[in-house]
Amino acid sequence: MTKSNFTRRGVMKTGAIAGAGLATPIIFTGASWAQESGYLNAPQGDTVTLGFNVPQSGPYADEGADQLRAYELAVEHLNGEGDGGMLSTFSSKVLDGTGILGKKVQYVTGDTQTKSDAARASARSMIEKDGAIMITGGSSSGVAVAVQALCQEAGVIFMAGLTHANDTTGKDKKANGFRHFFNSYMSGAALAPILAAQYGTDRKAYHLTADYNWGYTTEEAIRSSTEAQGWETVNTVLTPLTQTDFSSYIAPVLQSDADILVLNHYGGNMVNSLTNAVQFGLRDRMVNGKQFEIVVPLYSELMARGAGQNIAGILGSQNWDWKLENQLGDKYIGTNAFVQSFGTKYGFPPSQAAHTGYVQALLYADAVTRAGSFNPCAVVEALEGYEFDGLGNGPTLYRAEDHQCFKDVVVVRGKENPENEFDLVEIVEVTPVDQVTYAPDHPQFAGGSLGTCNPGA
Amino acid sequence: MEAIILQILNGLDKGSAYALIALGLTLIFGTLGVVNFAHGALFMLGAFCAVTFSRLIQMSHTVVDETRTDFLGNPLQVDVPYIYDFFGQAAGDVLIDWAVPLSILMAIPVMILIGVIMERGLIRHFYKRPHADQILVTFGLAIVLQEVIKYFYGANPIPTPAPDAFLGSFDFGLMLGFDAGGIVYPYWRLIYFLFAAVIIAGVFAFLQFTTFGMVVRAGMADRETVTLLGIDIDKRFTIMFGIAAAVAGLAGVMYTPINSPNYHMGMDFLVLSFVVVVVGGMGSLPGAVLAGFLLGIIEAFASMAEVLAILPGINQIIIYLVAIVVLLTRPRGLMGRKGVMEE
Amino acid sequence: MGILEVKNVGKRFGGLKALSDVNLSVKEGSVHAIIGPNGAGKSTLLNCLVGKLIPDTGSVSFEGQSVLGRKPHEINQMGISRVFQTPEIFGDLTVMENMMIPCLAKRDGAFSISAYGAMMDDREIVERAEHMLEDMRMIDKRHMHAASMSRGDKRRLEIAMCLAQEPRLLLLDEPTAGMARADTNNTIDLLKEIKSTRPITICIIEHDMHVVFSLAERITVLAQGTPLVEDTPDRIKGHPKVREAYLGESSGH
Amino acid sequence: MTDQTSNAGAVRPKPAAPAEKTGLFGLRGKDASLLVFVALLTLLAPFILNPFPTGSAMAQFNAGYPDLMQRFVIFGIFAIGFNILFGLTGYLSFGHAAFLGVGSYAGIWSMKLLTLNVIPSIVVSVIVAGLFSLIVGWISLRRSGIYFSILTLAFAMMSYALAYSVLTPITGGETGLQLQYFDPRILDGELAAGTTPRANLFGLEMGTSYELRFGSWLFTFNAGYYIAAACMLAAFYLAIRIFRSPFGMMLRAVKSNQQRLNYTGISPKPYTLAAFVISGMYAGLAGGLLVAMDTQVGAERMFWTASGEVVLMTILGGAGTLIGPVLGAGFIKYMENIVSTINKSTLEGWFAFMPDGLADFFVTIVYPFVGKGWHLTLGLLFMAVVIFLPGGLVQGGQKIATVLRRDRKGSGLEPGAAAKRKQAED
Repeated sequence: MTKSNFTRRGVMKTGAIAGAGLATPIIFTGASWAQESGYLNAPQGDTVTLGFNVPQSGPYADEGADQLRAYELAVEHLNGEGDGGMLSTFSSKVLDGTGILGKKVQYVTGDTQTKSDAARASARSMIEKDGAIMITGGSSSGVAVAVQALCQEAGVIFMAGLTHANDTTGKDKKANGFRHFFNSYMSGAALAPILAAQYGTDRKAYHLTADYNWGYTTEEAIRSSTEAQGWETVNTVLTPLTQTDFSSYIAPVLQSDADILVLNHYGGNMVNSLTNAVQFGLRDRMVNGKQFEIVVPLYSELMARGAGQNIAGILGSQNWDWKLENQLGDKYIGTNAFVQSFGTKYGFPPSQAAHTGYVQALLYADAVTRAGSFNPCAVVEALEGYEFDGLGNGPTLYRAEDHQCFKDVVVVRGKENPENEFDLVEIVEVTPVDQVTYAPDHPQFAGGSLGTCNPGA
Repeated sequence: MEAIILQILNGLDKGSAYALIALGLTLIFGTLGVVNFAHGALFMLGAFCAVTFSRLIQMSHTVVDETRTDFLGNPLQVDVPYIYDFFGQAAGDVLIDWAVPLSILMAIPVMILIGVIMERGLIRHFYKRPHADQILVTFGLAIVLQEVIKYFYGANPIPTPAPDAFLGSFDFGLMLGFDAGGIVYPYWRLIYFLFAAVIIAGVFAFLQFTTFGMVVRAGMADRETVTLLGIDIDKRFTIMFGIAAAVAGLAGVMYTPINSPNYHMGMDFLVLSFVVVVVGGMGSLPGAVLAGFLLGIIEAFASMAEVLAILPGINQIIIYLVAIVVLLTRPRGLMGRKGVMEE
Repeated sequence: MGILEVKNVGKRFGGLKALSDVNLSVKEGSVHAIIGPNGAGKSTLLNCLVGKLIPDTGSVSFEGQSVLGRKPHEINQMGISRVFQTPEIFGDLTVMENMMIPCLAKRDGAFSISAYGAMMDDREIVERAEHMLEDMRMIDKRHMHAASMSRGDKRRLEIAMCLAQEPRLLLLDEPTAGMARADTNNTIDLLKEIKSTRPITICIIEHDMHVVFSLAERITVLAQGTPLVEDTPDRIKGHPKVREAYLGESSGH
Repeated sequence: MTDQTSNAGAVRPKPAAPAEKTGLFGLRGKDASLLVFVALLTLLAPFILNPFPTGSAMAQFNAGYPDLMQRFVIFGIFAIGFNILFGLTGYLSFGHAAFLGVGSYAGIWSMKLLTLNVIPSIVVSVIVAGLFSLIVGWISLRRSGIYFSILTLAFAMMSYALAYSVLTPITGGETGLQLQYFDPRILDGELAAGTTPRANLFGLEMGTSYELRFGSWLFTFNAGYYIAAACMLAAFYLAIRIFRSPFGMMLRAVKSNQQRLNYTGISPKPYTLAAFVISGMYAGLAGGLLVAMDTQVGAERMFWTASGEVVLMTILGGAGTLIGPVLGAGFIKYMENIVSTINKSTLEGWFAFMPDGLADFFVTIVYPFVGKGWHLTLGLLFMAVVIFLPGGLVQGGQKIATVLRRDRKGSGLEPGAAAKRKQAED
């Protein structure tokens, strides 16, 4: 590849400042610039631009807003403003509050609209127009996979935001993409033993699954890990993404002999299906002499808020929770530091979407600093197989084979009597990392290949 | 058998929402000839009347509780609703608990007012404009209303529960000769169905038995003649728009305990309600109601696991499939009148 | 054998008998009027002739060929043109364009996709349309937006459009309904002129006796869905049955 | 300039004066100058869309980067095609995004199975979208008015729902389809493992760009954009020919009076079906170009909001005019891509010159309308355009042109009357 495939505005921006006043037109081909720096959008001058691509319209707009808050906080901390947040607890100490490699961090924002097309358009605008060297954010797997592929093609780093489907680091994994968030398999592996302990091993589960990729991988993960615990899956029904009233899917559950309902739903789907399930009195049912229970594999604070009191007593898994360090001690150091600086700035505790975004931004900055270069290939090398601690999840590994983070998974339950709208879940247990680790060639993740890192030149 | 009865109940319940929205949409189509893409937004505004009302009566002042701390370790600030101060905690709790039904009292005047303002301020200037312009302006309005709500209430769904008295389900099992627990159905959904039936009956009775209604019906059939008779049909149409807005708004208010309202719930319903109206037949009120219930019931049956096992994915497309079949076999929908919106 | 032969045509709408046992023969080259009181079935009969309605019984044939079961545009292509009660023209188009469409239909048939060449480069069609407009003394209005013309001009344009197709039978459905006396007379003159300059058969449905008696060579009187009598204008005037069924009733006009 | 804009949208029949010559590519004077005008606009777009120096506060409003320029012309094609159906025949399809989506899927499968060259992929897109629109059109055109709209909507929503769920093996479902180095691609050589497949035109990759720096201005010339722009010009040229052709006149006749058309011996159905298929093929072309420029397809591009978007583009620009749909498409895409990226720190940058309190005040006032509030601005502008410019943006341009001309000549038509006449002619 000798031709560049993206323009490098970052180069030009500073080039333009240097050449301001020059009236002679100079024609550059993309290739000549690429050879100079060796990679796309090399930051020139004293700033570096990051792209925060989050949903700002559509159903996940609030989650995106929370992510954006965390990114802004991360930029502050990287630039040495504010209280420094997790920089003080992070196991790597190379970040010193002087930006990244001495360059002040700037950022641009865009709206993914939770549509893969719009997300790619927004990411391309950041790369082509604003000269962003790294893209991060997002609140769904469809968007994450689409933007990750784009970043691979373009030659910048993608630090995924909230994406839970196996595919992101499974069949659609890419060398330039990294995911800190946990995934469907981990949810299943973390939940199954606790479900067995709480509800017994002799259970019959009925799955309602959102009819798209994330739903499929989550259903598969939960099924296989609960069946391994001795559960029986009596039925699985796919529900359309656009469904708002789930009554006609819930009612048949009453007719079956299932005593567990697993809702493989996220966002609005989950809020509505859970609300409907509780309306139909499923929580009060006794089946086969056992109390009927509902399980929501992937929890989020915002969804819990949307579902209100219906969430009480429902088990699910999370990537992180702001109460981790307070309740489970020093292993999860970093949590309080982050909550403290986020809470002070915004007045409420951060969500897990905010946390993963903040951590991803820090990890990227750290990798660049350790590598001593913004070159995506150097960053990839620095992140692959990197072990770190102090970012709120305990000791964590960025696995080289699939660019997935491995760390403890938090199992939570909706609080019976929440004190306020930010304190809706309680931590039940933390499943240790080795229980959720899987082989890189696990069948649920088969079919893809990282390829080679692309520096865009 | 129980499963089928349950799905019929579900269908009637879904159908109630469809029918109520479609009814309002048809009133506007029929009386004013306006394609109102903002009708979904009216439904959404109704739902947010309930949210606003419950927030209003929960308006509170903060009291610092030194004995407890918040998540950052500062003294906890506890919110105390004003309503406790006025009525005492017990009565206050009852009022808060009954916020959704009570908010109807607020929603009716508010929605009528919104409808009248919309008609007077905007829609009436578009009666003579092409349908394309009507679509553009009402769609723009829908976006604006939606974004205003998003600005104030956020994008996340807001839980708005029904009064505690209506939590839980009604057991039809014994009543219909099945086992106890065989057919249980949530109280609030039954109420929603009854409520929809009352509203629909009310609108029909109003059009059928009042002079006002008769004039409006005549106006729907032949606007020019009625105007020639010297009746100020415009004024009546304004009121009709207000009523249609109120119907949509009430459908929204009562829907909030079924699904937590969010700012784009109107758009979710918009396309579906257009399909319902057209399947029912343009300009036909009974058609809209019939189509609403019909599509609700068909949708409920299509989502049964037994059906999905034979036809995977049928639940994704059933409404549209039925719409196509109906429109191809009956050119003007189930009960459409000739010449309405056919050009 | 006439150019248009209607035999035993009957049509019901539900329980209502609109036409029964209608027999009619229009002689080639004649002006034939169909009159009758409101609800006599004149419009139904006309719609049966042009393919808008299909009669329940009987047959309709034009130049020996049956028109039954054919679509309106096919019947038109056989050589029957229709003028409507309210002028049906292309209101959004200019007069010239209105004129060009029947010229195209005449030359290219019911469907021909020529999406590339410019309309105005088609000399043949342009000339034919201009010629027709000159003939009808409308050439000065050719850039006018058709909808903005007067009622009389619209009627003239509609008739011109029908004639551009060189039909052998022209059906007119109350062509002067709602017109002022002057416009009515103009239309009568126009039709007389057409009759005298072209080999065409005209079949006219009319309410206005003045029009009928100025133009028609033969008159069929329709009452309650059946032809009462068919004869020359002079004899119709004095016919007792007609007076009873029609003229007596219409004396209030 | 004013002359060109004033004629921009008029579908004006010319007197058949023999003196008038046909000019450029067989177009008459005003159409030819319109084509030249549009060609210049697209050719010089990298300059026109980047009026602000990089690094300046106003650089936020620059739209001259490849992705957005490509989107302008691609959605321009989509809207031009939609306008052939809606603007000429008056049939309002609410499901046109389905053809764009189907075209995109066909295009990417061509790149997966045949070759990375964009030409076969675009051809396949157009053909497949054409066939699909033939089926949908043949069924939907049995009804007219809103019944037709709902039929097309139903087909599009079924396509979307199935593509997102049941058809995941073919469409990639939620995550969409992307190219892989291990795709078969029978016409191309095998790619090395791990490399990224890129769409190209006989070796020229779509992402290739050349940059021109002029002082502190920067202009980007992107190969993909110029290929898409060439397609748009061809599409636009063809649209002019169709508008002026006997076929185009028949389509306008369909809109005007189907009754009369029937009784003029012409059957409207084949004409509308032909228009439907042509506009479906335009949508397929747009879909094919979308994957050529950005090798990924997501099912959302078939959702009803995407169909609604092209309706809005056309009405916003001016339905039935030639240039209107292109303007509408540019307008909406600009809002979506530029206004949505203005965040609080950008705003603070703009108002930094003011005293603190005042700056905060302005940031607070403006903030709800930009960034995550871009939809609000869009909605308000929809309403403003339709209220104040009933014929869309084109009519707005014409009004301005009329006022200017009257000022210059001191005479001329009343703007209202001119507008009315224009509307009548459109």
